[in-house]
Amino acid sequence: MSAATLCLQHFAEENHALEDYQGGVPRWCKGCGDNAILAAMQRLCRDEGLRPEKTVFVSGIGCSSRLPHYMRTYGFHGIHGRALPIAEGIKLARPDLHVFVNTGDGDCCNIGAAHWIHAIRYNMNMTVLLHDNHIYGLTKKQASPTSPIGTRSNTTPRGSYLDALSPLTVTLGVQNVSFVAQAVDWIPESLFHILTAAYRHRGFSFVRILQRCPEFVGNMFEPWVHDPQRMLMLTHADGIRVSPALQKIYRNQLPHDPADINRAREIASSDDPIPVGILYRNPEVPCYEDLRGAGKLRTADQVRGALDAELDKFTVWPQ
Amino acid sequence: MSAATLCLQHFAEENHALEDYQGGVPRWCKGCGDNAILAAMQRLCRDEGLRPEKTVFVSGIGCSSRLPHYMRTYGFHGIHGRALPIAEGIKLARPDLHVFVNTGDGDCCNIGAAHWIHAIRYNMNMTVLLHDNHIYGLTKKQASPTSPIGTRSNTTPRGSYLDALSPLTVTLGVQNVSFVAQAVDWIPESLFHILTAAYRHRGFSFVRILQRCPEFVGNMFEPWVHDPQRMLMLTHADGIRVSPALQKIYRNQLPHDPADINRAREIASSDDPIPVGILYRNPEVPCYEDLRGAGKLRTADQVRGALDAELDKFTVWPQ
Amino acid sequence: MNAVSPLPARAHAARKGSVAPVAKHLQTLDQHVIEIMSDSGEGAQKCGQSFGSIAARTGNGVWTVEIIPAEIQPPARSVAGASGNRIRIGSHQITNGGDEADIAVAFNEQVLLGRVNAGELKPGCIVLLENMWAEHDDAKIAGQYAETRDRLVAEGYRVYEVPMETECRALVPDPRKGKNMFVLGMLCNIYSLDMNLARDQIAFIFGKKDAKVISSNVALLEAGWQWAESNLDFKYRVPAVKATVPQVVINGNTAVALGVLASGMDICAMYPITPATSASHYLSDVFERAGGIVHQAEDEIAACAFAIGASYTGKVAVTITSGPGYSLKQEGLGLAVMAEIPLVVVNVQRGGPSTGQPTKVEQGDLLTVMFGSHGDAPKVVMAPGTIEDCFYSMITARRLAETFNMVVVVLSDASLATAQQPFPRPQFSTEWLAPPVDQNPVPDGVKPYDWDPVTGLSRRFVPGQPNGMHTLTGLAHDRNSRVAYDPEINEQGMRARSMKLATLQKILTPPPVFGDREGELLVVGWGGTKGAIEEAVARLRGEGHRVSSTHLTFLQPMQPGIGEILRGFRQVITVEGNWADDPNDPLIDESNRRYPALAMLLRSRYLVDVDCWTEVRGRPIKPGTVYAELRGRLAHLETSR
Amino acid sequence: MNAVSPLPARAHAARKGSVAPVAKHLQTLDQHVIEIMSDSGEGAQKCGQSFGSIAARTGNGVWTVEIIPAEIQPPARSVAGASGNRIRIGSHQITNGGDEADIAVAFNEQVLLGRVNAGELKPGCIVLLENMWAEHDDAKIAGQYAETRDRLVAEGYRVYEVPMETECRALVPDPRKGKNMFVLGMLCNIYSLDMNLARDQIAFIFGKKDAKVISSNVALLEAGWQWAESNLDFKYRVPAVKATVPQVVINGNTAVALGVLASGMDICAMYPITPATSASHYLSDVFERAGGIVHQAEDEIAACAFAIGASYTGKVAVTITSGPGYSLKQEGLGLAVMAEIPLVVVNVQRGGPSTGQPTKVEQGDLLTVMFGSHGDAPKVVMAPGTIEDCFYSMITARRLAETFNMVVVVLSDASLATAQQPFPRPQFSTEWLAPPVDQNPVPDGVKPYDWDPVTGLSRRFVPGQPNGMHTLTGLAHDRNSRVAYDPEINEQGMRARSMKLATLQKILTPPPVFGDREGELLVVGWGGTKGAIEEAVARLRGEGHRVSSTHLTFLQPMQPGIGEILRGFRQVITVEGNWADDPNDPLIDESNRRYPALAMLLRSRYLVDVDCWTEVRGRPIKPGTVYAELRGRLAHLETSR
Ligand SMILES: Cc1ncc(C[n+]2csc(CCOP(=O)(O)OP(=O)(O)O)c2C)c(N)n1
Ligand SMILES: Cc1ncc(C[n+]2csc(CCOP(=O)(O)OP(=O)(O)O)c2C)c(N)n1
Ligand code: SF4
Ligand code: SF4
Ligand SMILES: [Mg+2]
Ligand SMILES: [Mg+2]
Repeated sequence: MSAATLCLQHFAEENHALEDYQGGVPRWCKGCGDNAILAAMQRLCRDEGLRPEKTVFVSGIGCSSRLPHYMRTYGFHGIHGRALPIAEGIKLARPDLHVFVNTGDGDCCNIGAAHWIHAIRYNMNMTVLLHDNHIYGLTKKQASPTSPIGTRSNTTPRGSYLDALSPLTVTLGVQNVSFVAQAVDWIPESLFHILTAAYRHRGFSFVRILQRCPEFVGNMFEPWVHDPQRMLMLTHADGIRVSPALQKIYRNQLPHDPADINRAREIASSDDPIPVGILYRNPEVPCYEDLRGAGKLRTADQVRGALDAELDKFTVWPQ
Repeated sequence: MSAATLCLQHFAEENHALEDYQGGVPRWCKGCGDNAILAAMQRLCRDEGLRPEKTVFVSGIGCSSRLPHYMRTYGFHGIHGRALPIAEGIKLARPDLHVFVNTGDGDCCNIGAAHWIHAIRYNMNMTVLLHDNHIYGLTKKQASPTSPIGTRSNTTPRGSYLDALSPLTVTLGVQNVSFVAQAVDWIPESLFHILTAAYRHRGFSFVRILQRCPEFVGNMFEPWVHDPQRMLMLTHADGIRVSPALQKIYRNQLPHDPADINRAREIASSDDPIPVGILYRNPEVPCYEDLRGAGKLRTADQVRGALDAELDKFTVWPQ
Repeated sequence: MNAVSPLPARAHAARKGSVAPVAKHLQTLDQHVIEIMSDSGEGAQKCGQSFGSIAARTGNGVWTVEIIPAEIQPPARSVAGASGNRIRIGSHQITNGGDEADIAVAFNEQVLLGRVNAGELKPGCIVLLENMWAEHDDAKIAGQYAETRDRLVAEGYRVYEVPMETECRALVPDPRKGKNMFVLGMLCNIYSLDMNLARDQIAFIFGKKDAKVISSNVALLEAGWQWAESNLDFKYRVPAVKATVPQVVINGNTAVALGVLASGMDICAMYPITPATSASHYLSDVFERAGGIVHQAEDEIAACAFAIGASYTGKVAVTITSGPGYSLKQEGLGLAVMAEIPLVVVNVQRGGPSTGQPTKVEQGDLLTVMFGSHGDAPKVVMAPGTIEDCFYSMITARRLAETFNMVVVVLSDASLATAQQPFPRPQFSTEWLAPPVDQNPVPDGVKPYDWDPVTGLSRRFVPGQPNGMHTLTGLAHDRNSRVAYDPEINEQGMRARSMKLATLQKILTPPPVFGDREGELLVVGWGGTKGAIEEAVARLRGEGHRVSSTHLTFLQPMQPGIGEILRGFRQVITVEGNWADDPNDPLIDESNRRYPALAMLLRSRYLVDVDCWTEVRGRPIKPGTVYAELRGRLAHLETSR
Repeated sequence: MNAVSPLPARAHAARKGSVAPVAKHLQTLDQHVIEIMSDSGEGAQKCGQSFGSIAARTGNGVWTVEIIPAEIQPPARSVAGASGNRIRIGSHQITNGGDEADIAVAFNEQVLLGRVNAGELKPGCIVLLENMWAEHDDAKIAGQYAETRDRLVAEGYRVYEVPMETECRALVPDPRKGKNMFVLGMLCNIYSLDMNLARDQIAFIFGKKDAKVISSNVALLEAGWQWAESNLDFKYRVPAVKATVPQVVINGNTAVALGVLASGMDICAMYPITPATSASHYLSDVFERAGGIVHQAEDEIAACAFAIGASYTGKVAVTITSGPGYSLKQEGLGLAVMAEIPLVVVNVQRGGPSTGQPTKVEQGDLLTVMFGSHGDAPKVVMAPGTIEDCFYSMITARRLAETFNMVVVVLSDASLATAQQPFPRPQFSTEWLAPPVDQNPVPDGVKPYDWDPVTGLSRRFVPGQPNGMHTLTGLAHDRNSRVAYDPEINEQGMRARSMKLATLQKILTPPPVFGDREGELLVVGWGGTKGAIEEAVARLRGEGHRVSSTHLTFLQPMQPGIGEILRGFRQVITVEGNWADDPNDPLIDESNRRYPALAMLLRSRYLVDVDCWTEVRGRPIKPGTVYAELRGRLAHLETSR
């Protein structure tokens, strides 16, 4: 057995601790919701036993896109808006890797919007975390497409002009959508469960996470944080588990079958109360990497064979 | 009265003939559905009495994007995927102009997808014609996002891998959507009426036109062309008029209130039979150019005043 | 038969079946250029390519170029609609499409006119013209035909009217589908080619169809041969030297695609764009069989990012595009440079700027690929000069990308893309492939960017390798790949990325000089103009002029030894297919003249007063044009001695 | 009071209230550099800017620069968290941020350390350090404080411990919010500034708040003044010459924004990106009042296309970005060039490549803007050298764009973006505005691209003009804007677009030479390094060296007369803030050395052996660094004479 194989076995058997997934010290602001997302991710990696060297966090640019630096896995902190196509390239080349994507509301829904639409359609097996703080954090407070109308920012000093874009309804409008959920940073337990469900779904799992940015829009989610009744917990046997403890706090619950896309679209269309849980799941949608036969072994002989077969066609002399 | 004003009056009074809107000789293939779209547009311009010099056709790149060259109005044949932001710039700078956009399924739904999503959200008053032939025409037959699964093309010689993207459901998933319709090139009368309704709607009117490309996907729409029963005419008092003649041919009709977005999404989700008509219309969505106060007159005095007011703040000596 | 008046040929047509022998002039040729034009869909392409293949099998040098109409379905019988092939054959290796055509075959007079107007036919050139239009029902068409024919005759062309339709109708129900094989037969006769090879060729191209198709096409072929034998008063022989090793005939884009396959790359991410797409078409067809995947992305930005993601995981990916797509990839490429992810990018240049001339030839993107991404983003830039180069440069590019963890751009162009040329059949070697992706644990203490202090090189490690976990970033970073804004660290990273180019440059060899190493005039070229330049130089050298040329394969870094080469000549000019201001333009002087890309780079590096001659006429630069330009310069130099 | 040992100051703090007079050294200074650092949110920025304003009102030359932490909310008391201001004041015009600081005021010792480590403090520099940490409850903090203080003292800094917290607590409940005004008072005392001006300044900045806020801040100010008066043993005077015309103090990005307003442009399409965005922030705030609109697009590509659409309709629009955004706009800009749509693009350069160093200074994008779009896409490229230039270059850019129907790129950078400098208050002129959009009918026979045979210029017509209907395209086109693939037409269009640059070049004047027109050494610069270069040159000239400099405002086309200037000197070097290989690096020689942008352009155009000195340290180039470099070169030149 080669050293490499031995080593892989060794790792496969190992149990990991939370610390094994902790990278650099997070440099987000105090109270930033990204911290809760990071914690949930580290916990997920540990609980699902993901091998750090087989796990890649891909991101664009933004506060949220710093997350990979704080994991002790492989990470790819890319360029603004392009996390998804980078992640797709990774997954197609190496379906054996666990791929997570961290992206912001600007990163995903503005500059990256074309990739977003198409990533849903490709339905590759990866988990996408939309850190939706309704603002541009890293560039210091400009309106994002998810900013509610009237948001005062540096580029909209008299308030933003348009109704917010709902990442949920847009996602649900795309063919091949296979998993859509919504979570909030301030209910860590539900966040963790939703992310776990997303990770376990084989396909493109899109989780919009409402994320607080105390630095620039401190009051954005306060009414909901402080009033559990303005949260709407989606419940269903096929949905995620809402613990008894949470059930007591969040009593506003709605049974919703994640298989029902029409209902999912309706639920997604309203944002007060904030629905939390799985809006839609369809495990039947095939993954692009499977359709394309990704990850096939490719030997020198295969290359030689294919090349020679082609050259045969074009050889003029001697034939 | 200045020469210019006189001249404007002169033009305003004029009645235009079809020829007044006919530009260069179309260079599309025989049987190309773009010809029908062009004819409908020229008729619309005439019937609505659009002044050619106040009308701009904006396009990206593709067979369909050649349309502006065949109009005798102003035209802007832009670059691939960017017709919408160009058109937005035109409209914001000059709300007095009539703006039409011609774009292809590749142009709009692939490379231009981010702009498409955001154009819907801006809801500027323009009419957008998506020439959806389910293929890349100009570059000679590659799969487009609207190609049905299994489409054989030069990049998918063994058939395309993914279910087609529906431009209708995606559009209906975006906040601020205000007008969505579907037409087909082979029912010119209905095409004309739908385009007219789109033009008359104040806002972003998105018309997906199923357009035949005999050159590369000759059979794509044949089953529907030949079987009127596979067409589903949407009827409603607030919808478009289906003439008695058409009613006789297209007997498969569905009453649909264009105000009902949930129903619109459901109708949009199925593509056989092909729904034809207005799926959704909401005249209440404000237009971005209005929200931004576009087209305000701006005098030298205003500029001077604003500049001086600002300079006052920064003047250190003498104050 | 009187070639000047069209009448006798028509008379022949009337005398169909009679095979009175004609007096033949058998002429031995060094090279010849043939054009075959039809409306699109009439098969002139297939005819031309088959003719090229037969000539190549015979052992002739061959270069074929497609004549492509700008529209997809141009109107029939239209000047802009010429679709077809230009074939140049020779008794020696042929490296370019040559000058004006010696023989033009046309299925109607309008497509012919297009080529006449474009100046593509030699004065007095032989014209073989389908004569069915003469008696067309539509008087307008008949009139157009007569008018054009008479004009051509008046202008001195040797017009032969050929009853293609009539002859073919005798054999097949729809002559429109058969004329091209009839013409092939004619050409085989004219150029004294072996009809057995021609029959084999037909069997090969219709191989998948049934025997009936093949035999009816062979009948057409033979009819064409017979018609020419009986009716034409000329015949040529282009001596051939059979190659000793197997030869393949492919175009530049196919060569790129096969190079991708042969290089061991297995992911190609692309977005369609003319004239690059056919490479991806071909790959889409053949790649999967060897485990490769062509991903058609939603746009070029995504294609670039996708390829970067794929490369990041251990094997080099490729993205193929043309000018506008390249412009869109600029930002993504900067990321690959910064994060030192190996990547191969093919830019099949077309006419610019903007959408420009999508199907036309230009070399306008050299500076774009060198400097287009913001900040200092050093990449390797290579330019194949031949079809064969197109193949091998992919293998080299993959290896350089991997060795240096760099972006390697291969600059092909529209002239190479569709031109075909025989070259020795590549013999696959496992060395062309990269070693398998390393998944071994990273030894302790090794850092993701352990820049070698001299070369700037570092080993990269990839997902799956235990102990190698790090986060790659496009931000300035230290050796641990940690974000760092420290002035020293920033300088270190910049230096490392730049030094990799110097390191590569040290292992390159100087470009060969075509001709003597000293003389009056040196021509420097790059990319697809190689054949034309060398042909012009060879001709002038044959006439005794002291002119040489050198052709650069590497544009960044530039090969060593170029300075010495330049200094061996009294005057140096570049010949390029891109824009340069004309010093004779009234407003132009040395303080504002805009030089073309290569001249600018050479002037700057070597401080030699490199002049230039360029053309942006949307078509391959002709050897004769270069010849005339160089001869003028030489005359000036020689008298000013 | 003993400045070397920290103890006396702490003793003073204990003796709070006692105002024993201290012996003062009053020194007259030519210039001084002050840095004020705090955790972000503690107001050092406001303090520094106010100090700069007061000095400017006094008539001093002033240059202020922001010190910005890389993170949004860096941890308190962290080395990387320094937020604040560097202010340089002088008795004459100040054109740059200067060398190492003479005085550093710090609200904690960690932020100070950041600047010490970065080498930003002069050896022996005066340090005014908040001493509250000395007795902090957290022993670790107290220890850090003592250790740093002792280290600084040991390293020879003149450390004064200042009881800011204690002093302020006497006046306000939350001293964290008041310290900055206390420090302002101290500085007014130290630099002998007029306290009435300081009170006015406070009234101005807190103008919108109530009188109580103002009076409490004035009290803090006075306390600071008093404390310094009583406790510090030094005092300076920087002689001031009151300006005769009104002066404004703004930073480069505000200047750009005001320039946009003043130029008559009324649509700005942008997408946020550091360090360009603050210009758009400012415009967003003020533009609407004058009928202008800032459109935040969904990405840079859309912003560019949007601006193109807006410009197309008759008035020039502007798009503002930085490196990565510029890379994304490359394709769109090619369209504007091809279709000859006027457009102004501002690129506030930051550190590259890729995401690079978003907040840091670099001049890395010159070649990117010149060559980055595929094909030949000539644009005008300008680079302001001062804050004032930032303002006026927008007006010039708009006019050039409109006159030549061209894309005009204005290359600012991160150093100009946030630096403030007084300059004469602009006097608005209606000539700055374009004439109203022409909506008159187009005369018969006028074509949309009626290229003038010499200049390449053509009049454009815009939607709304009767009789002018045509379709503009990015494809090659003829004078009627019809798609055309004709070789001649393509050449004509290319030529026209290129000739416009030559035409512009003819009306430009040669760049002024700073110093004599002949000598040993000439320094050529561009953009934001102007002040530093000229200061270094002036100093060397003062020492008798034969060195001059010239600074280029136009990079494309280059101004006339540059060749003559270069040839007046024995050696020419460029000083630039971008990468250049070091000739002393072991692998580097003349055949592979990569030159920086301007050097490359000058070498190529003038065939002069232009050398270079560059730095990519992410911060403004210091006059002292340039001085040292030049002096070394001069020594070498002078001995090698
Ligand atoms: C091409 C490009 N354009 C713009 C930027 C500047 N930029 C960095 S992050 C960002 C947006 C951040 O907002 P979001 O995606 O919502 O992330 P957040 O910081 O809120 O987590 C922008 C515009 C960039 N880095 N690159
Ligand atoms: C940036 C860029 N990428 C690619 C192309 C090549 N291209 C031209 S049109 C087109 C797609 C055409 O398809 P579609 O938009 O569906 O239009 P159609 O021709 O079918 O009407 C492509 C890929 C281009 N011109 N520019
Ligand atoms: S700015 Fe907002 S999103 Fe960014 S780190 Fe701070 S709190 Fe989080
Ligand atoms: S290729 Fe298709 S879409 Fe294009 S012109 Fe021809 S038929 Fe129409
Ligand atoms: Mg955000
Ligand atoms: Mg299409």
